[in-house]
Amino acid sequence: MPILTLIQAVNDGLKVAMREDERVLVFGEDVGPKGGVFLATEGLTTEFGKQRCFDTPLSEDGIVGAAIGMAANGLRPVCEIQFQDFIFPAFDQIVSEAAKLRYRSGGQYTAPMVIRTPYGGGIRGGLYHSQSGEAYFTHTPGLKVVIPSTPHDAKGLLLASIADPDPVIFMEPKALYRHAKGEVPAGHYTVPLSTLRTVREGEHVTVFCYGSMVPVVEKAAAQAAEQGIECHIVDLRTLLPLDEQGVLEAARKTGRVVIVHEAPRFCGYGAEISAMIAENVIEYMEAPVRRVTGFDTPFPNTLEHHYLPDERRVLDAIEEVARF
Amino acid sequence: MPILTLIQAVNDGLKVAMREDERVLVFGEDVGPKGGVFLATEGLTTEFGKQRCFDTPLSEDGIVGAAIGMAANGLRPVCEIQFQDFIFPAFDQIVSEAAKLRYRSGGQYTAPMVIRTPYGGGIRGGLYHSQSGEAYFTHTPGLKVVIPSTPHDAKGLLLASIADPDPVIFMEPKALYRHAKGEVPAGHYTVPLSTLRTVREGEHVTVFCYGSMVPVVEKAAAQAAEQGIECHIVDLRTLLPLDEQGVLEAARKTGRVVIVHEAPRFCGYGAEISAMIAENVIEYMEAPVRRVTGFDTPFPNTLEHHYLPDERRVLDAIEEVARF
Amino acid sequence: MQSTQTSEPFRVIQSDGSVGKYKVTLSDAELIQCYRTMLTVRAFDDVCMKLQRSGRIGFSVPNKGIEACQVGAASALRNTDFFFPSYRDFGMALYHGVEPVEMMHNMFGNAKDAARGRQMPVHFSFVDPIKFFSISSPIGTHLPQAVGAARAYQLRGEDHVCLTSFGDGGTSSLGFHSALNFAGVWKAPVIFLCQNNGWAISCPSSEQTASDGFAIKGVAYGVPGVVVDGNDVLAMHQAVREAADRARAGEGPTLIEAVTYRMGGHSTSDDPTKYVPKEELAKWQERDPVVRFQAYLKKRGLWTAALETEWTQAAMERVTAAAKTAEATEGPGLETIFSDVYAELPAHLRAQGEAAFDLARRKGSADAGDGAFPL
Amino acid sequence: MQSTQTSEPFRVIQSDGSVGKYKVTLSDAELIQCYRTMLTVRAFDDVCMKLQRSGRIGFSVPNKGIEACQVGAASALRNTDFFFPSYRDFGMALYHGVEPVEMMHNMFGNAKDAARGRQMPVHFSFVDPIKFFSISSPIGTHLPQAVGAARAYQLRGEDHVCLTSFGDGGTSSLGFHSALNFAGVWKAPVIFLCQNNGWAISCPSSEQTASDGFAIKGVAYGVPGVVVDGNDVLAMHQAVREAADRARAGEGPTLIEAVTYRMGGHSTSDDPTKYVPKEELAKWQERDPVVRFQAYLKKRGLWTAALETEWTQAAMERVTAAAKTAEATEGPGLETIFSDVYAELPAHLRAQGEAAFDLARRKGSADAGDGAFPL
Ligand SMILES: Cc1ncc(C[n+]2csc(CCOP(=O)(O)OP(=O)(O)O)c2C)c(N)n1
Ligand SMILES: Cc1ncc(C[n+]2csc(CCOP(=O)(O)OP(=O)(O)O)c2C)c(N)n1
Ligand SMILES: [Mg+2]
Ligand SMILES: [Mg+2]
Repeated sequence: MPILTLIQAVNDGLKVAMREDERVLVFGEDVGPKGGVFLATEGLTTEFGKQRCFDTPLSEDGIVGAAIGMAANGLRPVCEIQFQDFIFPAFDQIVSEAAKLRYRSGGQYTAPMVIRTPYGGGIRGGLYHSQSGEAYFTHTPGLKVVIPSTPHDAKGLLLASIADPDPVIFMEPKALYRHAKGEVPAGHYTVPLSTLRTVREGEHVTVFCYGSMVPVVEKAAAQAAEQGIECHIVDLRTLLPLDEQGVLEAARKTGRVVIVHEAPRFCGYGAEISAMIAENVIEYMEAPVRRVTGFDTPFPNTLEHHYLPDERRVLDAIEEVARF
Repeated sequence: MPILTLIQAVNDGLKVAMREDERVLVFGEDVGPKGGVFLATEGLTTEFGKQRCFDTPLSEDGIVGAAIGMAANGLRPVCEIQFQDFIFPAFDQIVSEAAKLRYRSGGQYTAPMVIRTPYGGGIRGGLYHSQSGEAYFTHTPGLKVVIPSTPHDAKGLLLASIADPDPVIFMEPKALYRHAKGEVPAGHYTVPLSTLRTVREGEHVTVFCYGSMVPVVEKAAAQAAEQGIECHIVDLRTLLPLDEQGVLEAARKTGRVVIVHEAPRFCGYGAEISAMIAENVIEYMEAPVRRVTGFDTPFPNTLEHHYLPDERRVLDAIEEVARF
Repeated sequence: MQSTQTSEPFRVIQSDGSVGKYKVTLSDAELIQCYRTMLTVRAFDDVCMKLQRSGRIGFSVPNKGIEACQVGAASALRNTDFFFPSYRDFGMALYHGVEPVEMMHNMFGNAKDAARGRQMPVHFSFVDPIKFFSISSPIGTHLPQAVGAARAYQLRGEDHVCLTSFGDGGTSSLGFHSALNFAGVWKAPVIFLCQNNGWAISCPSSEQTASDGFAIKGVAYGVPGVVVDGNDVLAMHQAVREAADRARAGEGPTLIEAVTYRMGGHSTSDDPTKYVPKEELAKWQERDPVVRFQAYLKKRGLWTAALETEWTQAAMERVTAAAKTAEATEGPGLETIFSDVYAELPAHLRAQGEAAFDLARRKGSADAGDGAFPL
Repeated sequence: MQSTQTSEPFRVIQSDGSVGKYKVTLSDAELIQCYRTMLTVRAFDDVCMKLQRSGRIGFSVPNKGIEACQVGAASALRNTDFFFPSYRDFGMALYHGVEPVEMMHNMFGNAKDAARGRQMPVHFSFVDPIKFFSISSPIGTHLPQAVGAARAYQLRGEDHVCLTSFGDGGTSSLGFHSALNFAGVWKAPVIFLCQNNGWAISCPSSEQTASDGFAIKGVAYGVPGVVVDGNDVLAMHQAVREAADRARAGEGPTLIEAVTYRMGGHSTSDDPTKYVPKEELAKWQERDPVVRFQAYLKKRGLWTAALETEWTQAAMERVTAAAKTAEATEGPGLETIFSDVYAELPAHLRAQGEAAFDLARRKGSADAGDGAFPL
């Protein structure tokens, strides 16, 4: 099987989808001849022509709004928002429109579409090229929110998202674009949405994470193992709709939980995981449920390595919870 | 002391602020001659003239964007978004700009401004005149988020918000606009931000709530008391920055916690309260931390009374937690 | 063909009902269909106003004054075209054969409403007999959606067009800007119909923008703009037909400004006497679009006082019967809160639905029934 | 005074350096200040490119080709006016006396940077000696902010103006639409400067919109539009001065389209050879704004080859020294992550800051020091 980086896997996934289904089209800012600022769409215009992969004017509202109309009229748009930080001009189209169209029309009109967008820190992008806005979307019923952490999952989840009958926000961990490498099957395959991935089995501490934090947690877990603490790592992959039973089982298994994400803590996605546990399996908990997250500040530039949860911080939480 | 409704208290608060400080100005859609669709701004154009209370074109992006520029240039804008459901076109200005201006300029530029907006259900407003979007804002560092539940607090918190050096999202529970009545001191007074209000003392179950849910919780608590369950009710009032110590103390006091809000549960504000408890005082918890919230669906119209947490649902959770 | 507010809007029917040299292409049957649809819109308004005032429905939106815009525009399109309407456009659906009872199901928010009572009244959605896109409350969001749908036609080489309708206030929205810009660049087969009815709730058109009318805004996007007398069915028909012809021929979008007037309040919640100058209203009352069209039909020999009575009564009866049927239809089941969020019900919504039914069983509930969660 | 792309942009300096009948009002000192600022912008670009290529800074944005826009515009305003710039405008700040070292502190993101290294490079913020509003990455958000600030001047009866600058791509943003509309309605004292430099990253101006250039977009808002040769310092000066005069006289906003060209990549991360046609670049290289201004200065007797060498070297030395100083300045302290989120540090941020310091103490950290949380 070929070894691809995460960004190559995304590119491959787009090509497979476009070859298989002529309703699929790709558009956004700079996705055409330039191939996207991260090269996710490289070669698409050449292979599929300007009708199926093209640049748009600089308007995220227009990109998402048009995608909704295309989706409602028989196409399968996969649009790109250049950085997740720039998705907010399209926020109304996403939360008021794409998310609610099926509900408000009783299924007469629907929006099967994918919004791909790179998220997260680690590239010295400062306030506006680093954010992790997943919680804005996971609080919005009607949306699906998917975040891969490996090349294999990136392609498989992307193909599942494109095939999905509902709108999917597909957030790509840009810090892993070139750093995550792995085997990726050629051609079509899917990783079903709303399934968890057990990254590592262990009986002492359960760690929930996703996207860019997965390799950080893996490294911390390796260090914890040296001290005899075995971590059970769960990559959530689909944040909404979440496999809640799977999460609760994994939490119950060890009774000790750490949740890791880049986004600010306050009302971040980790709060939901923790609340779910406190609501359903609190009696199995043998330690406080710890969150290791970005700070409740905007995203800084020079000091981003302090802002982002790293092995040190994750390990510290694992140790604390294990020893409680 | 005069008895005012919540909407009258807001109106009074605006007048007091405008009389005291000529930098204060009010604008938005239909806030001028019409006095706002809920009459929050009635009489302001007459008293203060068209320069200080005026209508704008139909653009929330323009309203909030202009407010930021005014605030950065020495004014104290208090703008209105007609329904919280229509704040999303301004989302970029709020989360990318108002929230981050102080941080990104090291305090050289700031945005002392208030965005007033009615939120919540109970007026048969369906999907788009009923939403409770507080969690979108409380996940955004740099913003303050305030929600009053009584006429007294509405005026006092509004005056504190207008005086505050940072941007405040001031969400008004429209279901209580005319239903909440109470004594409101004349003239200037403030209720400090980031302070909790203990609505009722009790030793069995702690209930956290805010805005429109406060009277619902009070009624449920009265019924619980008939069964011998005494509730300790906390009105959070300022959701961000929250008095976290106060929350943890109130949770610890009874060891049994119910959290109530209208917004959808998944990644809602209640998740943060629960996570905070699970992280800091889990060892004092004697029962699961229960959330009573809107469902994880868009807001329905005909069946809104089922969607909104009511006394039945709140009481059920109180009983369950008390008997655990 | 660019024109501005200061120039005269395109008009066909003069106040005496004459049409000068204009060659009317609509058949007698179509003309009568236009007129009777306008009467049905009025009947619908009247009935809804009464239903609202008597507390039987929560809300409605009057159309008085703008019936010609809706009906004239609809008459120029095919029933295979795609409508992206605002909340003040349902005359378009009526013209193409949507039954008033379908609308009344929405007004009452009952189980037969397409949206199962989830939307506020006046937020219709139809797929049959025409594609009338689900109406949203946020202003302007449907404009880029119409452009996207139009682009789909373009890509598939189909000759359908999209028509999207919005108010003077809507031109300030974000969607207007993105939609016109994208449509211009893509040469998408879409018609932008701006119904300048003088007001956006209490904000007069003159304070909505400093531009010289609204049609001229097309210049900013390379989209031709035309100003039409919105109280003139035939002028509306002509303008929309030309725009549709252009669109089908691959010549791209058109922005039509229909100059008209909202003769009632913004909605049943609004009191326009607080802000609408009396003289202004009086002036527009003289330009009533129904009266004007009547004059033309009379000249053409299609209208008599007797027919008027017959048609008015028929419209009233049709709408009243529709309201009766809708009012008698049962409300949506509790399970409709949870369905249609996604194509498939996810586990967390199943759990929430089951809990809701369980609570209703245990604690009773006015209208939830006591069955099990059926989804 | 409306003009479109198809008409010729307003120009003063011909390619041979002559200005025909145009009466230059800038003094010799001001003209030299303009020219030397342009050279400083180039020096800054060169130094930053080298710093970026050698990995000492992360990012920078080239200005080659658009120096005249920035400097000509700035020279027409007072240092009491308010600038709302984009990331390709810092020549305006340089012209008004902001020191290169202040900028370099930002490029290195160090402790002396106004934003304490929180922003990416090129995202400046200055309050002194001019108000140069904190630059944001999201495109177009600063436009309505400039309008709000202008309205504040208007309300207080002050005669300052706001200038906001943005690209051709920026005209498609939401902020452009709201800002021009509000400014038109309010007659706000604001100047909209659209620097049409041919590209928005890889999207050519011709695909950004179907309108006939960008100045014409003002028509949609009742805002006068003018097209100016953006590679001509004096034309830029004249257009902005007229707009400022109008604004100060209460006559409202102006939209200026400066037709210019981005001769480099979008940023140091971009490879323009992938999408910029070679011939197009070559054509614009012949219209280099520095060369054109030089020709004028030479004619006027203000420029010699010796002066050029002196000025270029001085600029280079000034910028190089600034970079040295900035590079030698220590990085921001860990506590700067937590400060300036609010005017006062809230309890939860204090707790997070203390935990960060505590962890650094316990587990060590490259650059956090081992002190206590100082806030
Ligand atoms: C984004 C948004 N902001 C505000 C509102 C509240 N609102 C509803 S209708 C309306 C006025 C619309 O005026 P116009 O576009 O002229 O349409 P008309 O009602 O006159 O047909 C406003 C402000 C809304 N629905 N959506
Ligand atoms: C809202 C938003 N969307 C996308 C981007 C990414 N982006 C940064 S610069 C740019 C192009 C801007 O082009 P233009 O406005 O012409 O300015 P120029 O760079 O040519 O000076 C884009 C798309 C952004 N910064 N903000
Ligand atoms: Mg209107
Ligand atoms: Mg450009």
